[in-house]
Amino acid sequence: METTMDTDKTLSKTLLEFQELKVHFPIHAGVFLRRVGEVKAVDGVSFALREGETLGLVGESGCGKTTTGKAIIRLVEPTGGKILFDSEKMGKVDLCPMTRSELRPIRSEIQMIFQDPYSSLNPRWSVGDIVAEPLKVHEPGMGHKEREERVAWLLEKVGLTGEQAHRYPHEFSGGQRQRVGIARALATRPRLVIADEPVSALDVSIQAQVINLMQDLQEEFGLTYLFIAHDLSVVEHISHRIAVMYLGNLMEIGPAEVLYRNPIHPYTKALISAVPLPDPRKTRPDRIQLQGEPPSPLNKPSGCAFRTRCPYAEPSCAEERPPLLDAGSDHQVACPIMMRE
Amino acid sequence: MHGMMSYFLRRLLMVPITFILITLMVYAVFRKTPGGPIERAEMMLRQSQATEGGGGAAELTGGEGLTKEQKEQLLKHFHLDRSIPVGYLIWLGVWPNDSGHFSGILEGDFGRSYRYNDPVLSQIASKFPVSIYFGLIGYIASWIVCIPLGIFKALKHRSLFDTGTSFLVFLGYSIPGFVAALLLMLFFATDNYGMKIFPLGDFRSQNWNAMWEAGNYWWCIKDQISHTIIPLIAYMMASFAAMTILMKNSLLDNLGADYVRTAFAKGLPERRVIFLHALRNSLIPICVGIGNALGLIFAGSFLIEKTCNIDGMGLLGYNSLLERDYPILLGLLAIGVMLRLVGNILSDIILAWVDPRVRFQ
Amino acid sequence: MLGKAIYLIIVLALGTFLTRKVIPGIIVRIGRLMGFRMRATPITKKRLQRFKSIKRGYWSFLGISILFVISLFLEVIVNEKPLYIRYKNHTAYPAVRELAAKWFPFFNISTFTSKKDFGQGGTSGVDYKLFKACLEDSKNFDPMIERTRKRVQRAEKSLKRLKPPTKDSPKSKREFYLAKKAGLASRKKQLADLLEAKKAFEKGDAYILETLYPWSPSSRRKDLGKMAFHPPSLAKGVPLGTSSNGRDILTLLLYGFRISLSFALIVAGVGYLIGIIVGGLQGYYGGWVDILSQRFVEVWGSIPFLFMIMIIASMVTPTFLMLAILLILLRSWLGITFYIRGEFYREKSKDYVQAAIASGVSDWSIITKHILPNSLVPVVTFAPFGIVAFISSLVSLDFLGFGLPTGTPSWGSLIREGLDNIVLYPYLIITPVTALCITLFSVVMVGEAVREAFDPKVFSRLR
Amino acid sequence: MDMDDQRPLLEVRDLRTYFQVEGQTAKAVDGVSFDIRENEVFGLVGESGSGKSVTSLSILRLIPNPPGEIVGGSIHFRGTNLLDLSWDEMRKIRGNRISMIFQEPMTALNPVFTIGFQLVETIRLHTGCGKEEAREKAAEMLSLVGIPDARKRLDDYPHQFSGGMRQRAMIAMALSLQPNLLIADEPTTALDVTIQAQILDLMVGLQKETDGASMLLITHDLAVVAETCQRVAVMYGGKIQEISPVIPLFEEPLHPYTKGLLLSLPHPDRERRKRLPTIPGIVPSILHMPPGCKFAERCPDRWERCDREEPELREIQPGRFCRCHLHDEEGA
Repeated sequence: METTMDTDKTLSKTLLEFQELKVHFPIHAGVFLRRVGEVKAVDGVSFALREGETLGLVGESGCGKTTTGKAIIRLVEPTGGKILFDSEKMGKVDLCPMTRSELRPIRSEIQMIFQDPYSSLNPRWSVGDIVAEPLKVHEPGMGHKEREERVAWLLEKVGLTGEQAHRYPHEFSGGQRQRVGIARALATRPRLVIADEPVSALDVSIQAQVINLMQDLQEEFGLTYLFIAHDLSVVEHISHRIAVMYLGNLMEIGPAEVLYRNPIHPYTKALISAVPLPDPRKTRPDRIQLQGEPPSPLNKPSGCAFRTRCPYAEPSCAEERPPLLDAGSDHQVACPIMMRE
Repeated sequence: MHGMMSYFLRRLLMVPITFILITLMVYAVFRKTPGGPIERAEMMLRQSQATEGGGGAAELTGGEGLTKEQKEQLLKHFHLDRSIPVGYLIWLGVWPNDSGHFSGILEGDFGRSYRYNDPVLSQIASKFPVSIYFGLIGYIASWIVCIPLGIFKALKHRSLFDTGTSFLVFLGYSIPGFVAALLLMLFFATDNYGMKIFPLGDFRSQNWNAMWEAGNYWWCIKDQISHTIIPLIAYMMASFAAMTILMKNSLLDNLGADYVRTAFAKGLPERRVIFLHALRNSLIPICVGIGNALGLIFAGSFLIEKTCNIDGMGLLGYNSLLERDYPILLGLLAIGVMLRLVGNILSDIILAWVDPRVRFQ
Repeated sequence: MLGKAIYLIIVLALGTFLTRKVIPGIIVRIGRLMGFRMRATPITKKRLQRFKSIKRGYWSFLGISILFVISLFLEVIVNEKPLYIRYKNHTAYPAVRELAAKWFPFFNISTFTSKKDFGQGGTSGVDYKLFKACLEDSKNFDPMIERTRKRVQRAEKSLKRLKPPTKDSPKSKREFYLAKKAGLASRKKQLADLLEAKKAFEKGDAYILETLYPWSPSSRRKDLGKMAFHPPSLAKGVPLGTSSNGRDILTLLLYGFRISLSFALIVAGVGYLIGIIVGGLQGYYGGWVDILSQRFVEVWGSIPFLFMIMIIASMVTPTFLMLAILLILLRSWLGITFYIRGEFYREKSKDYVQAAIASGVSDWSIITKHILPNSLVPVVTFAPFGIVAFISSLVSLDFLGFGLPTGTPSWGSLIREGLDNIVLYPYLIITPVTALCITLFSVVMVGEAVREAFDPKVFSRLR
Repeated sequence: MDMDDQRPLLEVRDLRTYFQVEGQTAKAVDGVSFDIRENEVFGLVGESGSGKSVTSLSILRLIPNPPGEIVGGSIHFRGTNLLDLSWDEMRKIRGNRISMIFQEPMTALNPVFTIGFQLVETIRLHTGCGKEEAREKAAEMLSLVGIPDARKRLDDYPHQFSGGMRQRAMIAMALSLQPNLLIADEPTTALDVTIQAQILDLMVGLQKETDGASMLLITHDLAVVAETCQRVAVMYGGKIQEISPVIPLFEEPLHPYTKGLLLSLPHPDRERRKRLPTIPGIVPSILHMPPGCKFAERCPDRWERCDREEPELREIQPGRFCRCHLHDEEGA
């Protein structure tokens, strides 16, 4: 078992790797607005994305999953750590210290799909212009006609028609808008796509269409997805591997099947058992009902961030942040106590 | 709470900085431009010479004017012999003046008027009550009119009453206060149209004080009221339209809010939902205006006091401008800026007080 | 009369055509040259449609804008100087030249026409009213001829009294005599010219084409007699009366309209431009730029601006441009910064901007092509109310005597005159105040319609 | 099963609520009929725009007018038609006999009054008890819904509560007078998964404890329905397409729409990363509903009759209703 997993690992190379990524937002207060502290939105997260896989990143609101995704393309400024990206154009580079102009050529390789299909498209631009914008930036040599053809081709790829390029966002439904957003993300032929809750704003019957589309495109173009979501059942369906975050820390990461069937971290267990099942006959016998609510990231607990709500917490949990421990079969858990058992 | 305290401390710190910046700027402008007290004194002297002597020669040639000593004396008197920064600091009261004392606005000494050689503060103090009288009554009156009107317009949104009064509101928006005063005076204070009901300007009748002393209180009150009405309407015009619309829109916004639906779902009577839940929220933006009105009471009066010939701070400022009476102008400016700054902070305090959600950072 | 009616119709038609077709076309061209798309998006189209459907606002807008565009050509519509004047082989276009001089102040365009070129004798400016009167009835030459003849006679008499100087006479005496003689000659020539002119006029060798309303705001109505105050009278040809110094109020109001509106437009336009730049920088970059500049805006906003302008105006007589700059600096850019800052903050956090940033689009493109077009609603909805405020500011300053220099046609100074004569001449208040209020009211109507069209509030409530 | 013989707590018949949008009529709720029995949790599921929320608001007559209006039908609550009641009579039912919880806990509470004030206000309004007594009761309710240190937190303003706690406070307010029917309109949509689980457990727990209370749960999440409800109505295009007890609905859905919805859900028991079966097309605009079956243009099983004629909602199996021509022959 372990050997096969290891060969799997070597087969696909690492595309992007976080090493102790930190994103802290300063808090200013006092008469002279001195910096008095910081919100540790992402507080030392390390994991890697392999080429061609879908990595699901889950957690509750405020856990830092979106911030992690946005840090890659510098929509938020990382405070520390490294983001190593295996760029086609520039080789292996650390994205963190790069300036915006240095980053620009790499942006074509990393694109993002956003959550809200309404605010993610400029209401004053036609759909064709929206999809063409990344092309204008990254392939400025492309002629007008060629660009139009490319846009039409992209729109058809995501299940719209080329004629719809002249329409405006408000003429489309939520699901169609999300398709436009996907077409925009694919315009520059990226290798990594960060999908930030791409289906959570969509209706149930539309969700499945978009999930299928994303999977088809992944196969066709060999995309790597960082799939950020709060909905575990969707993540479980689409991901090869799943990473669970809580209050800026990575709690557990492993293959979707393993993590879903045999979660080790108490938080993962609670999270999975909290998801209602669309099956009235099934009730979860082992439901772990979490008490209370997540503490504010402003005053994060010392040591393990989860210990204040953890049913298995021990005094030692308060001492230091538990490291990620290997649980076999490509599975890592940041909980020494559960690992002991 | 801690954040709030430091927010207000920060705002308070801004007050002296702003105050000094503005007054220093104006002080420097006054000092740098011709037409100061010396020139004025000379001009007055020449005029008196001209009228007394009857000869045009002195006027034409510039005459004797002031002697050198006289000039120096005057310069010293107004601290004009000092450099601009020092002169300013003396005015402020943090630099000793010629007699070695600190005597500036910080000590409550605003200097002396060029024109009357009176202390500035007593000049201003004598006009202050008049301006406050109109400012305050005008503001209260606009509350009394605008808030019920706004509420009623919101409740009868899109009705005939609403569109009808909207016309009034737009009219109020398009007629400046002093123009309204002028029109009202034209129609109701002159005999042109046979409707002379009110007196033509002035704060009170000439013989008011005498009548008061004679015990004619009823006459005095009637006289005061008849002198008040036209300027009062003019004062109200300034805020009538804006406040009515603000009240209406604010209430309409709140009537559509989710919590109003909750209140209805709880079974509360409509009156309670509207007049307690929605109104309490929609009065917030109106209350916040109180602080800013403090400055308005002062600044809005130039035009109306000039139009209605009311001897308040506005008219004092206007006349001082004509007379280049810089100490008075600086004094008025200092008080005006102070009121404005304090008003801004007051607005914030009121907001923090009426809206529990507000947390200033 | 028919001529005037046709003239009026042409003016109105041209004004409408300019306002509705030519000027929008020019704006679109300029926008395209500057690299903007200038194509109405469905959102804009919908807003424009909604605006047009609000009739009173739309008609007010059309009325005000057409009037304003027409008023830009007031010199050829309301002017004492004629459009065209001809006498024998002398022709001139005084009104057209005045308009050109106004529009191109850097070129030296003379508008002076000399009397002697147009058969009136003398070297001062042509008396166009007299020219017109003579054209209608050549008897009007007679007093002039009589006067000149008397002058000739007087000159002859005084010359006769003088003994012709001999060679021995002092130089000064000789020169004096020669000058007298030359004077007599020129008088005679003048007389001859006048007589000739009368004949020429009778023959129809002269022509004058007056403007629609041939009076100017800069000179008094001499035709009405010496008295200063003339109440409105259609029969006398002063529909709105004259001011205290005998000037025609209608012309004052019309020129005042142009000054007030262009003042407000400049103040609002430039001020909002500054406000957009400052607010945009604050909102887009945030951080310390934002905090510091906000404090500055706060300090700056605490200056009592009207008082400040009055102080400055009391020391130096301000010009139109100076007043505009003062009002821009002290006031008009402030209010809008706050709103633009908020809009920029909001739009910047929206995903479409984040997507553009993630694609590596430059800051300039993001600001001008993404954020700015989506954050102009407050500018558009505030502009009409800003214009109302700035017109009022100018009127107030003029009213207090700290505005435009005396002699400039301005509503404020007219209203001030009204206040000074409130008891005796009520028309002096009523006409300018009516003009002011109608203008402001129309702009308010436009503003209300724009607000309704751009920011429609759907109020629903439970009942 | 003697429950079925009793008269249901709430009978909605042919309810129609229309909205005027830009001169057009949007039939948000168009002939909806269902019953809610005593002591049951009834689920109303549908996608956005299906009319489920408007249905729930219509029951309490909380439709903003304009633009909305209840144009027809009847809502019998314990025998009285709520639509016939005067405003004042209706008021006595609201919050007292029927109470409601809304989706957005952030905006549903008045921001300028304390939680305690808003709770006490409700209690005193319907019971007429004293201030102290009402406060006592309010504190009791708050601790019942799991807010620690309840007495102290009565003096907090809504913004001092977290989203989950606000929703708890809303529940406390709704249950404080032991209503016969609790309407919960997407009560957990705005909340995180673990908080959602807490709130659902709390609601179901309280519903079981309080005798005779029924609950109408409006949601778009079929999984939530599966966990909490006894019977379900599925809405689409302003109409109810299927009503069924929960277990047969999930095991053998009758309507093609329900079938499609269930199949398109990602499910842990299903093979991972395989294409999900989907419902093609998009939800039709509420302003341009097709004349026949509302679902026809997305239906895999449609035939020409579906476009032409709207099927009736009829009982296919005992207790199971469906609006589909496929079942016509079976029914006939």
